[in-house]
Amino acid sequence: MKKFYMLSLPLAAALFLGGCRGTADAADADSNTLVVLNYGKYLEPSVIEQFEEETGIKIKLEEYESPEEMYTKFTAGSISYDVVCTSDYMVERLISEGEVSPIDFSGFSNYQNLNPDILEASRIFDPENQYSMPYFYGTLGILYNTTMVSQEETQSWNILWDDTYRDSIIMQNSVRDTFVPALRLLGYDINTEDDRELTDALALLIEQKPIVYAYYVDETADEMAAGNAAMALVYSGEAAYAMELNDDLSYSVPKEGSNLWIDSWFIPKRCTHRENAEKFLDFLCREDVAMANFEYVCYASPNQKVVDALDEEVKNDPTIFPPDEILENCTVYKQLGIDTTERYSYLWKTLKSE
Amino acid sequence: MVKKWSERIYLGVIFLFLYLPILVLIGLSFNNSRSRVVWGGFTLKWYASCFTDETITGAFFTTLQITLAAAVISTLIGTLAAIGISAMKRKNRSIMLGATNIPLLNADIVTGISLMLLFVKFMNLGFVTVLIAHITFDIPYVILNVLPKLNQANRSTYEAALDLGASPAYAFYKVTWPEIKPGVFSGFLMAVTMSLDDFSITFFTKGAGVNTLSTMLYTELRKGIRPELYALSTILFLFAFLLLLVMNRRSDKQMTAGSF
Amino acid sequence: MKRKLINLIGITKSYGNNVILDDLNLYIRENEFITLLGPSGCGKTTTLRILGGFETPDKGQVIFDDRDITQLPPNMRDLNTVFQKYALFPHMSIAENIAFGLKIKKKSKAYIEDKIRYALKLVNLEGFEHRSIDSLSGGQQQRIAIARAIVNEPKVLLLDEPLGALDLKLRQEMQYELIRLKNELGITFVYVTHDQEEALTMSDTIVVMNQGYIQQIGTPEMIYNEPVNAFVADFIGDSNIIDGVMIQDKVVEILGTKIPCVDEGFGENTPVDVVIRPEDVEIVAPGEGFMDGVITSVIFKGVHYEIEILANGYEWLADTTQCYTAGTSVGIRVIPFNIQIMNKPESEDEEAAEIDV
Amino acid sequence: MYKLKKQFLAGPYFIWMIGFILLPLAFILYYALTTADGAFTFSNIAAIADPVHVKSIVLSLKLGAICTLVCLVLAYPLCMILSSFRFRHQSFVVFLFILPMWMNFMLRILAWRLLLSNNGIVNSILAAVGIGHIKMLNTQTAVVFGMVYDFLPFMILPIYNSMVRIKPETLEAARDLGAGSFTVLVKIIFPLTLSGIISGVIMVFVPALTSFVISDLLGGGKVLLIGNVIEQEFMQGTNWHLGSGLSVVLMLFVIASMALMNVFDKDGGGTAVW
Repeated sequence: MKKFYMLSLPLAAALFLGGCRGTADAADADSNTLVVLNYGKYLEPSVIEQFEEETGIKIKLEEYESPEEMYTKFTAGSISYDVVCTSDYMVERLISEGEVSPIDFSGFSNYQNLNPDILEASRIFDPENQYSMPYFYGTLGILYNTTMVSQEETQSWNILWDDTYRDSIIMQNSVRDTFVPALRLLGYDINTEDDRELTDALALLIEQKPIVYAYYVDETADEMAAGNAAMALVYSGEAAYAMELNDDLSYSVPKEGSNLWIDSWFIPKRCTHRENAEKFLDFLCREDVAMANFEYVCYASPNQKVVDALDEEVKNDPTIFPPDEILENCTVYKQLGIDTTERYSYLWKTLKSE
Repeated sequence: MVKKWSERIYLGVIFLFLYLPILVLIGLSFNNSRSRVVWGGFTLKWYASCFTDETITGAFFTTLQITLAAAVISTLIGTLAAIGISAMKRKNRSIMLGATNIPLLNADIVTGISLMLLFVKFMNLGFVTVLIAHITFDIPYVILNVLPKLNQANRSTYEAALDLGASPAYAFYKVTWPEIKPGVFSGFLMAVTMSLDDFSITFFTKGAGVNTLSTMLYTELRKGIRPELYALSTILFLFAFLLLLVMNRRSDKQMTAGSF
Repeated sequence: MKRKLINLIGITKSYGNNVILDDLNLYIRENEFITLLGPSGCGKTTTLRILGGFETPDKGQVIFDDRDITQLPPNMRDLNTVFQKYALFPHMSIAENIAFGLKIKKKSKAYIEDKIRYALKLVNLEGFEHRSIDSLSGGQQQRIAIARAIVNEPKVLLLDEPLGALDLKLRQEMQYELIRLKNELGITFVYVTHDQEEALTMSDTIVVMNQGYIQQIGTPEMIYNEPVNAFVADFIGDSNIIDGVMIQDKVVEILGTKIPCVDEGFGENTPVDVVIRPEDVEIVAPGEGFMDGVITSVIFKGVHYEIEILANGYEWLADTTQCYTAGTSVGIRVIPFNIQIMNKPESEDEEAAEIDV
Repeated sequence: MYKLKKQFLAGPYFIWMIGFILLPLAFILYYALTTADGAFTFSNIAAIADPVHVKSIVLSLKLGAICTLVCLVLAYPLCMILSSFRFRHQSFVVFLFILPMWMNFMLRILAWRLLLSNNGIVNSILAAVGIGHIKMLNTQTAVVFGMVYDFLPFMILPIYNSMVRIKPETLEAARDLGAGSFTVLVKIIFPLTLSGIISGVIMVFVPALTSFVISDLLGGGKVLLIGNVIEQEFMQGTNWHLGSGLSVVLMLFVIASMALMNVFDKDGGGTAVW
């Protein structure tokens, strides 16, 4: 029987490991848990520990990479998430699909820490500010290598069509972000649903494709840090990470205007630990917690207390906190109708298959 | 002699091709910089910290559990299935084999999504659903490893054992098992490897808080992969490499002088 | 005497530290049926493989038809091999198998078809052209392997234990077929076997080998009747091999009894091996032979009885047509001419090297 | 009696297969043949005729074919060399080739990006040697390169296995009958390894046809394969119906290519993969 014994060894090992896990799983039955769905690396780990210690609530964190992916998993509906963080337009979509329940902010002790301007901007996707709570915000702009591109050049999206930078331009591998420069250059609204305007933008992007180095969904920061390209269309958060790695990098938002994004928390209708979820959101608004998260993520924080406590240098860093004159030109994504979404998807495929 | 050398060079080039990225990753695990593209000097610190970081060790143990459990269960089911299939009539056999090929030939993403569509109808996504998914795509590898060995195996020896009064189970253990053992073993290792390497299917079938090394890596792509993961991957790889060396030593000992 | 077709000169071959052949010298005459006979590991197959070109000797030369072919690859050699395990091409029909060599030689289609038919007839498998290999029995496969080799009209056919996998009846039939073939084709056969009966039946010449050395070369009769040492005697047929002492010329002492023999020149009181074939042991009434003993077993063998006699502590083997019952007391007699006296080898290595032709 | 019993050993797998292979497939089929409102339609399948989709599937077929051919050309001589070593344990060779998979797939592809990028290791070496810069990353060539890298073992293993099954005396017999090295290769080794080649071709061509991660990571998102289209429909466009429809079409292509290969496989044993 020696051979069967050998075969059973790995199984025993697996079961043993399972036993260790078992304790974690047991918490599942316990009502005192909180299932959190968030972007990858978007929450300082010590914050989780601190929350668990203070409240005795056990957090189960699930991470994702893109809002669409999140939507796929979320709508599949198999996991009952208690609290979710995602991007503006996705929040709007889920609100419109009736998946989101209002949050009772009256019970919050730290809600007033949030910057009213950002709450105001959030009204585009959450008109009453009743479904969502902003977490971080930022812009879409150009990350560029100062040894190859000058700051003035990056004041216009036109630079992304400049043939001298052939094979040195990185675009986003996500449809709406890549359409933003084209739409803004043509003077169209980034939330346009006009088929003709979208087709015009596509023509512009097809014209651009030969000089594009790559459409990256990830890694843009690393590629830029390695000096593999002169400039890239990125979110301000990624830009900050890249600039940390390479001093030659800088970030700017072109004058034609761009996207202002606000990542917000919401509580799904199917939430099973509502009380815990609200406790958690209130906790995130606390100054020390918000500061810890800011230092970990390095995106613009909507928490006024945090901003006030920062050094002037950081506070005025245009990469992290977009200045007002830039914000004026920036728009938050609106959720598009199903037809436009499919249209976008088709245009995107057309661009890629060129 | 020239032929011998050109053969060796060719072998060397192919193996370099296959192992070069691994050398790069091992190099990265000693890189004293968080970035993949900037060399910050030599360090061993990631090896120290990869066992203290709870999220990493958590993902590592989940990976081990799923991989081992899926491999063992699929080896059991798959080996039994192979024996059963080999005893079937030609028509039934080709139907079974046709279905077996489906997970191998379908795009990973389609397999993953179709399983997710199924799971969400009947159960909550979690550890178990990942396990089921892994078993599902592991079984074909086991069957395809065991079946050829069964076909090579001499059927009459099994029947001879029955004739000599052995029970079917005993005859299987004493006669058939030694012949298919290498196939079962390599099926098991293929299953382990495929489970370890899978991303797409795990991603769609996993529940909240269940993270394997692959899915963890994926969420880290945008904001930089933690260097601890290179260290952990290196350890895992070296472990497999040592296993292979030990196996090879054992086979050296069994090597006969060759016939003359 | 026919001319020497093949000459192996000073062939040495070893794998690592394992010496397979040590300075082997052997010639093969035209039209000869020569058999390399010996236990497994004696180097007979290696010798054949060197002839076939599948192995290159470490030292020495292979001369074929006055040409040095030592380094010539197998496909350039004018000889063909019949392999132990047939080695038919599993993906080809029988006709394709047989035609293989001819197609390479770019023979015409008609010629090839003729040859296939002729070869199949020769091996008694007419009409098998389009059958598949799997549908054939072992004996049939072997005959196809022979047919495949002989259509190329090689000067020499090498056969590596071709009958080893066949059952007794088939083996005997095939032996006659091979003899017939050899006579019809008039080519040289080099045959490797460990079966002494096969060797005795078919060969013109037998080469007995052991541990890489040739022990004896001769006609089957010579090898059987006049084995040069105990190894050959033991290997060829059953023998009574008894330790003895040569007292003086024509007198040898075995098992405490002095008996007359015909051999001379061993010196006095020299230890020797005494070999007596079972059929030369005469069973007589007690006291009438040079030694008395008791019959311990009697086995019926068809043509004769095989009888074991315990005498002076030695189990004698005797073949006789007369029936005895176990337990009978008998005498043993051997006429002096049938007693073979051989020098004892001083060591095992010498035993192997003793006769090196 | 025993035979009947033995067949039942496949029972657990049979149930598993229905539950977790065929049933999910039925889900995909259901989605493929319905609209978002649940109405029956063929439009998701017919969508393959759209020029964009035609382009991507043609490109997938093209790159898949090139990748398969390169793998075959690389693997065949390699297997001949390997089989001449005659390892006691064939599985040792198998593991030499699947061992790299113990390093996560995504990490290995990322390592290739590091190697091939503009300022990458390979270009640095080329520059040092004086050959200069070669743009390798984010091209179709890079995608084929990555596919060859990832799938080569699946070509090597079946061919190697069919090669070691050839008895040495079969080759010796051919040489003995006058065949030179080339004739031995064409007339003996090649036909006897054909079923291995076919398995290898299927095992490489099919995943190459359906892959999407490699084209994203090494093609810089500029190479749109049918796999990418499906991925996009599921992950970004969130039109699962279209994604399922295209998956069904892709499966038809896969089945067709397998059937085509099986025509050449006289043994009908193309499943002996390892």
